[in-house]
Amino acid sequence: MSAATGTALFLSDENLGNLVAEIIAAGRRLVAPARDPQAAVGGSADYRYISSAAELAFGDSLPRMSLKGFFLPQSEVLFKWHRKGADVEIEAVPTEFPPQIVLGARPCDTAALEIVDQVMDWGLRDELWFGRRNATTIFNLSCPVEDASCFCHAVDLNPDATRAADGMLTPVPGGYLVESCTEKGAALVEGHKALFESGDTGAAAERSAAAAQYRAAARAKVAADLQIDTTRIKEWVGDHFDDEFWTALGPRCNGCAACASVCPTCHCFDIVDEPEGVGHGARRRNWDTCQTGVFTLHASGHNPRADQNSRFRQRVNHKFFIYPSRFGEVLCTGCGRCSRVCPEGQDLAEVLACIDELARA
Amino acid sequence: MKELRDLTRKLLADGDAGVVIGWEEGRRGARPAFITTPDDADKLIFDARCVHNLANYLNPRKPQVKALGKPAVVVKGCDAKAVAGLLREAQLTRDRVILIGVRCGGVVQTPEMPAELTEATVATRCYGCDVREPKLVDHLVGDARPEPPVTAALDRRIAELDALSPRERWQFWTSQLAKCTRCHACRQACPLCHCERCITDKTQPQWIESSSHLRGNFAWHLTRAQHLAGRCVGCGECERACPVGIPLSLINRKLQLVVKDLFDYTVTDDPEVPAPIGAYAVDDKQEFIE
Amino acid sequence: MNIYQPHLMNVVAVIDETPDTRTLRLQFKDPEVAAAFAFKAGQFGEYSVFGAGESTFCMASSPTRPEFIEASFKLAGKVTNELRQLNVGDTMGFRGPYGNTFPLEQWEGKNVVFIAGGIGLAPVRCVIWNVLDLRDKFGDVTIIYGARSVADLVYKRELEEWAGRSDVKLVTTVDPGGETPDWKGEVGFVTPVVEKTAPSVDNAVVVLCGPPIVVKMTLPVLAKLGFADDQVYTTLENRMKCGIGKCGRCNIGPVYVCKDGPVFTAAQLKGLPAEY
Amino acid sequence: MAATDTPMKPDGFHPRITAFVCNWCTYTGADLAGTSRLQMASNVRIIRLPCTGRIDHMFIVKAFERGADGVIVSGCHPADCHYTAGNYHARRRFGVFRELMDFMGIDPQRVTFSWVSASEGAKWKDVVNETVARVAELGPFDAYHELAGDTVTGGEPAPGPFEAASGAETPDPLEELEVGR
Repeated sequence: MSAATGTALFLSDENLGNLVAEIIAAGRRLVAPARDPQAAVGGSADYRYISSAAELAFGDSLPRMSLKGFFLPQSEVLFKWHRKGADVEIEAVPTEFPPQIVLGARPCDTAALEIVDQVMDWGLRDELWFGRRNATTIFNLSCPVEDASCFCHAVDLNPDATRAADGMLTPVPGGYLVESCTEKGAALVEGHKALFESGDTGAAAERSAAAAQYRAAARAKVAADLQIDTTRIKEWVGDHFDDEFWTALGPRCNGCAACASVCPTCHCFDIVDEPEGVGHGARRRNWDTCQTGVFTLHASGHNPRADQNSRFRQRVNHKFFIYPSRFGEVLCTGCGRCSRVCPEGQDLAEVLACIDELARA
Repeated sequence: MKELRDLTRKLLADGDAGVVIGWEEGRRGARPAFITTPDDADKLIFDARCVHNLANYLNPRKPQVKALGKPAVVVKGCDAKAVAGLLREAQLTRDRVILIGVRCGGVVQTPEMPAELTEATVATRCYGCDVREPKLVDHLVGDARPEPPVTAALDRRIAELDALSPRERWQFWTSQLAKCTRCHACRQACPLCHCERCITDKTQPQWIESSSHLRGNFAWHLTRAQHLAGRCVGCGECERACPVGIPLSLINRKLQLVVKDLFDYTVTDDPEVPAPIGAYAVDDKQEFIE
Repeated sequence: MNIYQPHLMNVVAVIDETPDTRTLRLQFKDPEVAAAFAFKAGQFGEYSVFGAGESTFCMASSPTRPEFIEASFKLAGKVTNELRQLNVGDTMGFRGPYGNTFPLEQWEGKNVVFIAGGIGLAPVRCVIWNVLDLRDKFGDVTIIYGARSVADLVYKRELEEWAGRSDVKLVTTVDPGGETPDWKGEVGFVTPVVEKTAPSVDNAVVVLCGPPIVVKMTLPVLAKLGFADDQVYTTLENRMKCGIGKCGRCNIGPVYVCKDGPVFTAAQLKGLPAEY
Repeated sequence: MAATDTPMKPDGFHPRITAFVCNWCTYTGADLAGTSRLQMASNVRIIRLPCTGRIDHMFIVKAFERGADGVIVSGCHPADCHYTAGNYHARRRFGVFRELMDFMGIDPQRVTFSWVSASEGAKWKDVVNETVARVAELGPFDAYHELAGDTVTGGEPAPGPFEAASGAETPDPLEELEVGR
């Protein structure tokens, strides 16, 4: 269900580098999958602010962390305060942000933003989130599909989805087929149009065939795994809060919450005050997670979720029952990061398959 | 393998153990298994992919594991050191746990890797391993395995860092710790991080800021390392759990070397030997004190 | 607008209720904010001490007295500890009001029974004054209030005032052992006192608030007395950070205490998992 | 204490030094230095604790967080501890922590550990003056003070997830090395 509508243009590998250079020369911030120059383990890519095309790592594996940190930073200042005698002055933070461009986002990471938009717009609108959302133009990279832990197809996405994206790049021999699907995306292409080859040359048909083949292969790859029905799962999870299924899953989980860190849709946060010396300080919002004991701990010492069974259950509940009940869609884009990162081999895809099995029975 | 499975069946059938904690085949390699019925004993496996330190599940602050009954835990030599740590620190009494030792010939770095041990795949902790046959056990299973290939990569990296100036080391660690999201996976994965309430979760006073800016991250990682000095068994679970790839083993290993140098102490699987921090000698080195 | 940025308020009065419970009376610094501010009984706010953080308390004052808001809190954690250090004239922060309300309009003409334990009287007090300030619109008013000991009874002057009113029936009780030689009220836990007092079911609604144990013990007694589940209202508190449905920690199953609550009927509670 | 010969760099840098001292020996020794009218740098803020055994490594971290350029930790000589062994325990912990700081890139020259007895007013003077001079030479510890950065950045975008909040350039000192790869 690729929604890319604009005419497909061609961007050669060389011109991708020129595009990066032009964007940076124009003083705009550019985010792309890039290698950590000091990565301790392997050569995994992360979404990073880059300063040259040499840093691009489009061909690498799925970035270790999702894109969410560029919209909900792992720690951000909500405001600063200054004490003046008995009085307090508040120094506000801006809710408007300078433009930034993301090149090569995976479709699951981009779609997650629109899913999280719903809670950020629920009742009071979170302008810090939407300020960054509005300031960002995102071009996806049509995904080659990582491994058997990917299951985007099972949550109404696919490897070439353009949900929440402004455009998409599809790898073809010698470069990328570029489609824009919003005005923002079209504006980016228009701004650098000398770099893009129009679709009516002789090679165009070949390229679109290559792109179609690439996408079909990715779809086939991901579709080979995990057949579930999220509606069925939602119903089962909603009806089986006290099922012993959860007690069987909890012990393996050590509560490390790495899953929530890497998850593109986990958005829960903590709010803390931090003095910066005497008489002034900042209130910050930090990533937080339902997998820790202190998350729900009352000041009285009472904890509604006293063990890991209930915390893991909450994670699955929030994603596959609570969020769909509230907002009509699951809080998951099937990126599979949680399964890959779990040090104890807890595997969300497997858990979902089990639930689906139970629900079918 | 048969020995391990038969023993598991017997322990569960006789009611000696409520749960046998070992390893099973998961979708992404070996993973911890909680066997509660004799029928499931055949799920258990043991090979070089069984990297997890299962002593973590003996942490008394895990009600969901306690609920399964008296645990029998499969331990490699390095895991037994962690169990000894828990015994030493009165988190566990010896009669409350059954320890099934496995003879180990080294493990790979992550459970997804193929079980073949090469210099490139072997876990850094296996270098210089002195407990390939765990002693602190009730049962010992498996055949002796060949020595793993040697990798001194960790010590080599430490030597490289030591050779830099403080300023260069500072730059290295700021770039590493900037990635930290303060998920505290390193703490949760650590079998020796068993505090009722971690210092970083305490707010009165708030010694360690919970924000993941570098100031909070430095306070956390300095404290984590300091609190594990002389206690860390070097299992590397913290580094493996870290979702952003901070090389925590460098710090832990460095402090192992420091503790060895200062107090001539090497972490042991004998729970009767006191840990170096908390003990002292009248003639400890003090050249650094004016 | 940054929804996490609080309004500034002045502490205009500090009232010690018990050795560990205190009420702060607050006024907005900005007259425009004060003029625009309105809330209804049952809602809550996020109160902040700059440097310590935010804490969630129900409005303890009545919307019928809009010149100030009051928050009563018991010493429990970092923020309440810092709140206790505040004096008259100090500045603190407030975000709100958030959450749903008691449907007072629907209760007009009905008898209202208030049941509270300990600090649980704070949110109930808001409703009590709201009802008493519009006394003609409601039927009989019964208040059953218990605390661990005489010293732990909050709003002592108001308890005296209510006791002296002919249009209020007040029953106070303290836990066995918590009474003083001159204690004239009941001795016993709230639940048996409710059973003994046996307020009439007819044309009545109940507002129940207290520690989870009081709520869990009293609900069956009310059912036994004949109260239907939709006649009984309670107000819940779970740990919150944002108060506006985003931070993700106050949910009980699919229900967010900050958005769908804090006011729930007993009928609603029955449909929820016991994660509170 | 007399505020005379404060070691200063030409740019007028006065290092801020926090001293954590034990109640029984060093505090009394520092008091003696004062009552003896010994001239010493006035840059040191003393925090008195019952024993060096009570001094946690987090005190040092917090001092740096809140603006200290250097730290002094001082207590009773071995065998003199009022509580018999507090200083022995402290010696072990700080022996390790000093190495840890060094490894993490915090110059251990910023932290002085010393034994100063109640009668050693003159030694306290020396410890203070030497520490202040050494830290003055090292310069302000901005690297630590600015770790959290002034994160209210006006029109600037907030830092991305993999950038230091301070936005500081972190050149790669290890480019030539195999470290951390």
